[in-house]
Amino acid sequence: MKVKLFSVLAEKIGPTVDLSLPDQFKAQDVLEQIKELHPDYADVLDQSLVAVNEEYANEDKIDLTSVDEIAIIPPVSGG
Amino acid sequence: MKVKLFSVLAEKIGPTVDLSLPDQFKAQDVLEQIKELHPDYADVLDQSLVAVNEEYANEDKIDLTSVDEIAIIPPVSGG
Amino acid sequence: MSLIKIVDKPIDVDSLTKSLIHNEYGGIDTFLGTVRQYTGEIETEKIEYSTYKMMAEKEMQKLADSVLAQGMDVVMVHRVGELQLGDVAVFIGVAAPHRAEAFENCQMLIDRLKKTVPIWKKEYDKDKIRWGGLE
Amino acid sequence: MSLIKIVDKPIDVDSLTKSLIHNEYGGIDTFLGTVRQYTGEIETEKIEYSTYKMMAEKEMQKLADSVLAQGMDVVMVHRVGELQLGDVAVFIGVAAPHRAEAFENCQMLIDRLKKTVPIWKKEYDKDKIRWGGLE
Repeated sequence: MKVKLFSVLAEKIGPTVDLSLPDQFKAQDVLEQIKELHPDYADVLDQSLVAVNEEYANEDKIDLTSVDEIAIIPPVSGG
Repeated sequence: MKVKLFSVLAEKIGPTVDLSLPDQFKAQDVLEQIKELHPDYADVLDQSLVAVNEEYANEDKIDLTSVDEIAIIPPVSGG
Repeated sequence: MSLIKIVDKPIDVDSLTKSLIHNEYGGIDTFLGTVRQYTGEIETEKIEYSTYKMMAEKEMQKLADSVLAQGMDVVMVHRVGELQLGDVAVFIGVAAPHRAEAFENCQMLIDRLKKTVPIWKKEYDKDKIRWGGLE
Repeated sequence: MSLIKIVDKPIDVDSLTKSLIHNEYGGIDTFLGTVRQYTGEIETEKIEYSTYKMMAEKEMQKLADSVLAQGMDVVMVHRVGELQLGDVAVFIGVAAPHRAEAFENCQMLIDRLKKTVPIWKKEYDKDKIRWGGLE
């Protein structure tokens, strides 16, 4: 599964990161996997949220079959 | 002393009303004099304020010699 | 640059807004008051605004000064004469380093303008003429 | 007419403001966020805004919907790409029958946009590059 990255993460790591996710997972698992691959950005990842299908994910379990798109949302700063 | 009128008072009575004011007077005296001359507009005058030299008058006595201009200010409704 | 004025021509909203853009300010709040067609059941056809111009500009300047003194920029322009539906009657703009101050002061300025500045409206409604502000 | 959009060209403040003038609304509040030169001691030279466009527009639409549902009109436009000092980064406008609602909702929309809409700034300051929002 290709996970989209933005902002400082996209600039440092690239526009996506490739993860293998189990059939069921939590948003936090996605962040943990990326942290393992890119420990230098643990600090930013700890401040980030996960979006599934263009909606902020909550604490619930997510079925991989329901997922079209996953993105990591670092702290936003528009305006 | 010509006292300036505005809004509904100007339209009904005219742009000014001529009063003879004593050497010292209060803002309320100005309104009372006009009410006597134009009792039909007592209602509007009761809702009006007095401006002396383009400033809202307070409760203090006013020296006629210090007065360049007097105006009656009906309830404002700009905006 | 601060502009405080009563005008009898259409208000140029665009140039007034642009005059509030400065490198040192990050937030600009503007308020436009326009001639509204319906107030509940009452249908308005046009509004005639009149003013005691010299005093009105003085009162507007006093209001603006309280905001300018805090380092913000302020524009306050009120139009008088005959206005049609949708016409802009008043423009208030505040530019500030931070947005909360811009919102707070812009709202304060329009609220006070409506209470203290000698401007009056004669509202031509479908059913009759109404003078604003009278009880 | 309600417009909710991320753009990569300059924001046309004038036409967006005019789009909020309707006969049924008497009060329009607009907020402009511009690129500010100084934030305390820090001097900014330019800002690059990036976004997760599809999601950002969805999130902006959700915010707008809560206001539209109350019978007001809403415009929310955010620009992305490279912006210079004084450039307008965001335009929020709310038209309402009465001004208090316009102010309240316009401020709510910009406050929430800054918290939930996936837009990011990379700030080129004289001393170094700063990524907005990071602790």
